[in-house]
Amino acid sequence: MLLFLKILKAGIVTEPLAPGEPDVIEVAREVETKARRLLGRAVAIREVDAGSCNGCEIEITGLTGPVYDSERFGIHFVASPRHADLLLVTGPVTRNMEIPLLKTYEATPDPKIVVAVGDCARTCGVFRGSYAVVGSVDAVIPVDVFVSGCPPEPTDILRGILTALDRLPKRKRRRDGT
Amino acid sequence: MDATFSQLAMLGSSLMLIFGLILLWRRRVPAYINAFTGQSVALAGVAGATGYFGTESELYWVAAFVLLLKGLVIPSLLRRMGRRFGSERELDPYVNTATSLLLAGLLVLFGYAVMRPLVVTSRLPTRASMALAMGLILVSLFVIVTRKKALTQVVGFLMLENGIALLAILGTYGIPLIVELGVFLDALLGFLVMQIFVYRIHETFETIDVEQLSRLRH
Amino acid sequence: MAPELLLLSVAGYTAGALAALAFRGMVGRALVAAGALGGSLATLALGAWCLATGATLVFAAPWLPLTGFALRADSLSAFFLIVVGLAAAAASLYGFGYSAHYDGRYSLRLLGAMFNVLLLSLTVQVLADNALTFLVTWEVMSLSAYFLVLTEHDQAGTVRAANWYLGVTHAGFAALIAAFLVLAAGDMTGSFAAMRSVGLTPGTRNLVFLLALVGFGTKAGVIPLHVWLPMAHPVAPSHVSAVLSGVVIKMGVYGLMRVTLDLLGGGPAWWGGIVLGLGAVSALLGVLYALMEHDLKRLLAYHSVENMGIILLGVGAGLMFQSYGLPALATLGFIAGLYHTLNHACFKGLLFLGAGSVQYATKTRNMEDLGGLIKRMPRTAACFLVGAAAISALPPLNGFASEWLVFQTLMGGALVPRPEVAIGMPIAVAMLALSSGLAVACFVKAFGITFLALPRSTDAARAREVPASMQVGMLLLVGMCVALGVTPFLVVPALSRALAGLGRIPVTPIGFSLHLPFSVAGVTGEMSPLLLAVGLALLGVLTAIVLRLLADRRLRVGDTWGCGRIGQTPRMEYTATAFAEPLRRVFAELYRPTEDLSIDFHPKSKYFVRSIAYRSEVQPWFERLLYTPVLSALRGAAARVRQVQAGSLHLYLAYLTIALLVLLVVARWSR
Amino acid sequence: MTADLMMAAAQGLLALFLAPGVVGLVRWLKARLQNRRGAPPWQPYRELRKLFQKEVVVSRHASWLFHLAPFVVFASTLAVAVIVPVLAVPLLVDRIGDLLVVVYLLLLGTFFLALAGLDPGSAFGGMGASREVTVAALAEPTLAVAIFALARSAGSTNLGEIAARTTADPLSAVSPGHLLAFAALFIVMLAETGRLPVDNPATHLELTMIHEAMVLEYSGRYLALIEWAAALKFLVFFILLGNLFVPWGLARALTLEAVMTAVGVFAVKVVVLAVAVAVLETRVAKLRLFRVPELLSASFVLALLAVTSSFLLR
Repeated sequence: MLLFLKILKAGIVTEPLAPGEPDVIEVAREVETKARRLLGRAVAIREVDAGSCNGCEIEITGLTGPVYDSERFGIHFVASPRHADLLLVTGPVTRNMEIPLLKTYEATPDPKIVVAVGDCARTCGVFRGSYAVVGSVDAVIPVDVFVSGCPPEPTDILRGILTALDRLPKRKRRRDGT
Repeated sequence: MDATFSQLAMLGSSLMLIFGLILLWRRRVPAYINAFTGQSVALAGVAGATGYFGTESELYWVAAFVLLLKGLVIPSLLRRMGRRFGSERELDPYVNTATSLLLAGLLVLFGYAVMRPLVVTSRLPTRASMALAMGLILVSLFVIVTRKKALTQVVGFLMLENGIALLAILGTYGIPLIVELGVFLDALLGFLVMQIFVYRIHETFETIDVEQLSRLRH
Repeated sequence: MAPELLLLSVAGYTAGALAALAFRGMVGRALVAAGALGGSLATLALGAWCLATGATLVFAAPWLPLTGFALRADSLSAFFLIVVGLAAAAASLYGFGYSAHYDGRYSLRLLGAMFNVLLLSLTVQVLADNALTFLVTWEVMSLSAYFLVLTEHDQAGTVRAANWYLGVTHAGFAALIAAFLVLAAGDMTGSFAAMRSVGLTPGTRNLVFLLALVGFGTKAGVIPLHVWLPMAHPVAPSHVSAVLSGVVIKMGVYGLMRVTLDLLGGGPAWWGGIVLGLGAVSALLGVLYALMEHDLKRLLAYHSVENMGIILLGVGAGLMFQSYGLPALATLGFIAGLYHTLNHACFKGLLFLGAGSVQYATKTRNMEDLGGLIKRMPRTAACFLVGAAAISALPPLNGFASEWLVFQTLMGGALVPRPEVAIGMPIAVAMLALSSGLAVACFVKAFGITFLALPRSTDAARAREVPASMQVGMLLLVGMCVALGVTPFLVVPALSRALAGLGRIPVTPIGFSLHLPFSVAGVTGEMSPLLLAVGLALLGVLTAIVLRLLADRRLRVGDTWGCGRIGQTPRMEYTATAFAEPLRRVFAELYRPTEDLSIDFHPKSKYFVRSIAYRSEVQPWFERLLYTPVLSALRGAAARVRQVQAGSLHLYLAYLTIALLVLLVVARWSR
Repeated sequence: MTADLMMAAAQGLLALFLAPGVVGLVRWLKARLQNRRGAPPWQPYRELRKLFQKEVVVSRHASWLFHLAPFVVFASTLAVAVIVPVLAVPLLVDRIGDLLVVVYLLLLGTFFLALAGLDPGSAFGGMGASREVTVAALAEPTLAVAIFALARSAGSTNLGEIAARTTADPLSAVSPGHLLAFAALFIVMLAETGRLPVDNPATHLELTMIHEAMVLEYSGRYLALIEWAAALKFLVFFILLGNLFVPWGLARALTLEAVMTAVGVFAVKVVVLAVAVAVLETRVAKLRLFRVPELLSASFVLALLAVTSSFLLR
């Protein structure tokens, strides 16, 4: 009982679309329309941690929380790349994660998009030159969009997803990955 | 009229039985206490209904008394005890949960078989529910036998008492109020004695696991 | 026509048996199979003929020693002839191909001859019309089965299994002799007709029933008399296993129905209650032990115990309702039992043949070494899949039709105005439901681990599809599984006739018409497996068509998803043991598993493991609690008896003389 | 006759196309209870549409069974949806199958899905299959005894018959036997359709999965079929709970008015049950796998008590 009283008192904490930061709203709106057009407004994301420091993961987790609530745009995270439309890759690609990343990419059915999140994913960040690091994400799999930031805010990640969705129809033929 | 009463009595008794089964399913003391409270409220309801349909005005008093004593006083005392030993869960009973539940189901069936002759010969509209009351008594006994923590056993005892009261109300439409009162006071007294014992057990063994009592033999 | 058919079938089996002794190699196998096939088809035709026309075949040979030989085919015999004929036909076809790999290793002569003798004895068994015929054929059946079990005599465990089988069977046989002696009540002809009319006291009738229950129960593998079954059936050649599990154990059901229904004409309610209770316990425990097996054929053997339980649930409920004066419900119970008997013969026969094909192709029965066979032996896999779905009682196959009838019978039991019955019925229903649910789990395991994913050994990887004759044998039974499943409206009236033809019990003819109303007083429930099957097929095809039209058609082949790990090996797959692990935990109180885990760590760090050995066994506490005391008592007695054995010839002769004198004294002055 | 069959087809289609919406509704309600805005209830339709437009990736170790299973699962669940009384009783299709047929048809789907889980040889699939069949097997006795209780009071196992008899005797709907059977069936529903506290439908952690682990290998249109069938199974249980235990509002005759009423009442029942599931899922945590048998044995005891009390009230 107490639990439900508390739920009632808290109300909906998701940031509404109308007021609030103009940035978020704009991005969110765009995601909404783009996603609707391209994937029937249902985007399944598989997150791959290719060797990140987990800073980006914390921000990504924020996406699913009550405040950003990515689910309202039809964006949700799934347990298997077989179910996914979009790969969200974080961190520099370490040697141990190179093949798993590639395999994840292969396991994802077409049409698929890759969004690399965080500075490390593009430049390897402080890990550059380490013996354990293969390189940036695009050295292993084709990346559609990079999201910069260390770590990027959930808003930026949303924007990245949006941009990637934007690119989808232009890429007719894809490298099969095999 | 009788049909409705019969249904209501069945409903109340079934509810009480289910509250009894919660003791076997849950592992935390607050859940036990809530179950007991719910059961007592249901008992009060049955008593009230019997008073209304059987036109026994004394039963209203019984209902009120049950509500007050078992629905309020004893649960609050129990909660106070529970707060003190609340962290002790019923983790490792002698018979595991799934088996306990199945056995309890069989006990209820057994209660049904035992009460069958009475149910057949009786003309009371409450006759069907008496089998459930018997089932509740058997289940409560089962709880007392198989559970290790003193608090669980206390709640089991109280439920046993509820079962007996239910049987008395259904079977006789309430024994005279004064006897009923005596029984309640007895129960309260018994409860207080047990409470003291539980505190003593806890002081001596730092636990309320009654299995420890076997150490007293040495 | 009937006598000719009987003659034909006897001739077929005899020819097959003689051919086995006379010819070797390919020709021998072909002739054995031809003889057995001809005989079993004639058996099948005889059964169908008798059941269809209601004709009663009587054949007697009183000139034979003692009481003479007497055969009589009534409707119940006719039904069991059909069961024998069906399973035997498939098994003999299959046996032609299967026994090829025995050539040169084991005695094909013995195998072929004994197989035909077994089929002959089965055919005669259900026709027996006096005690002597019945008992002699019973013994021939048991002994030929014993020799067949011994075929692979050099394999570990075979001899032990055969000995267990022989011991338990003979204990049962002793009970049967006693039962018939009591039943005959001094009538030395031992004819069944005389037994039907003799009026026994209730106490004697109870004694006969209990003796018959023990005797037939050992044959049927009812728990706790089942111990020999999961040992003996797996070690026999697979087509023989199919006959043993499909037909031979059914003789227990036949005998029980013959004695209690026909000869005794029904009994008090507790007879039915005991049979029902044994059935429920056998059904549940049978499947529970099956779950823990990873020897494919042993798993199937335990399922035979389960299915005998289901059959007995039907028969027991029938007996019980009959004594409560509910003939319609009783008929339904018997029909359910008989239906399941027929169905079990088909799907269990099929499954044993399938398991045999697996063994033929991979040389192993251990599921932990199998896997991936669906790609290497697609037809065997498809056949086994049908059998697995049928035994799991999945609609619209035959297992479902008969289990549905058993369920309906038991639910009808709520009508009986006795509290113990009213309490017992829901529990029986629950046990049946649990066992059928567990059967699904068990056959997902059996099929999934054996046929799917990657092969777990090189033998499994090298497997090839089996020869055509074996496939035909399996296909025959696949066809029967489907046909029996969708046509209860034909089968149920036929079974109703089989019971009514007995003429000993009040039987209400029960119809099960295509367009559905199926009702007995108190039980109403309707279903139409045929429409269901058509509907399912239609919906499936429709879905496929719609999908083809509207959905994306791209398909790409990739690796199995395993979180991106490199490569996929069979060691990553779920094993049979792992698959059953959750259920083993749930029923730990029953299994009391012993576990033994030893890990060999790397000497430098315990984070690196060199090898892990895990061993877990389920305690067979039946054997320990029930059989060990009996056996040790027997041994003790034997030791005591040995004291009389001194090795002196004179002493033995003295024993003989004393025995003779005592007998003469008894014979002279006993009256 | 024709109207009858058309009605059957119509209610089957209604169930089929309503099912994803019901799952979406529960998700939306849960989102609201988590103080989120959430995806609208029609979100599952979008997901299905997207999945139908995607490519299928199949493991190289999978066999024909992997391709067959989605169709078997879908067809068997759809067959159940045709049999159960959604809007009107009694219909002719009622006689194709009774409650036992419903239970075993659902089991047919489980059987094939579990096999498909084992087919690609992934450990996750094996784990999911093993757990799914365990839960399904343990739920079986409860289902059977609950059916026994229903059949006992209605005198039939046929769905239309049960609904019709309960309507005729309104008092029996509040009888303890009825309520207990309802509770038992509700728990079984949670177990069979993979809801909390038995299985978390939104989990991403393979080790805690039951249903989800079996279908990890599926993608594209196959996944769409399986997800749709799962949603339909969920709705089928809603229909059983709503229309067998509270059969009021079902159309007794095929008039427009009666059918429209039935649609309205049916919608109310579905919403009420969806709210109940959503609230329950917010309130309880997932049980450890080995406490699930305890939950199921509790539901079995409830069903057993239901039968007992139906004997008592005779």
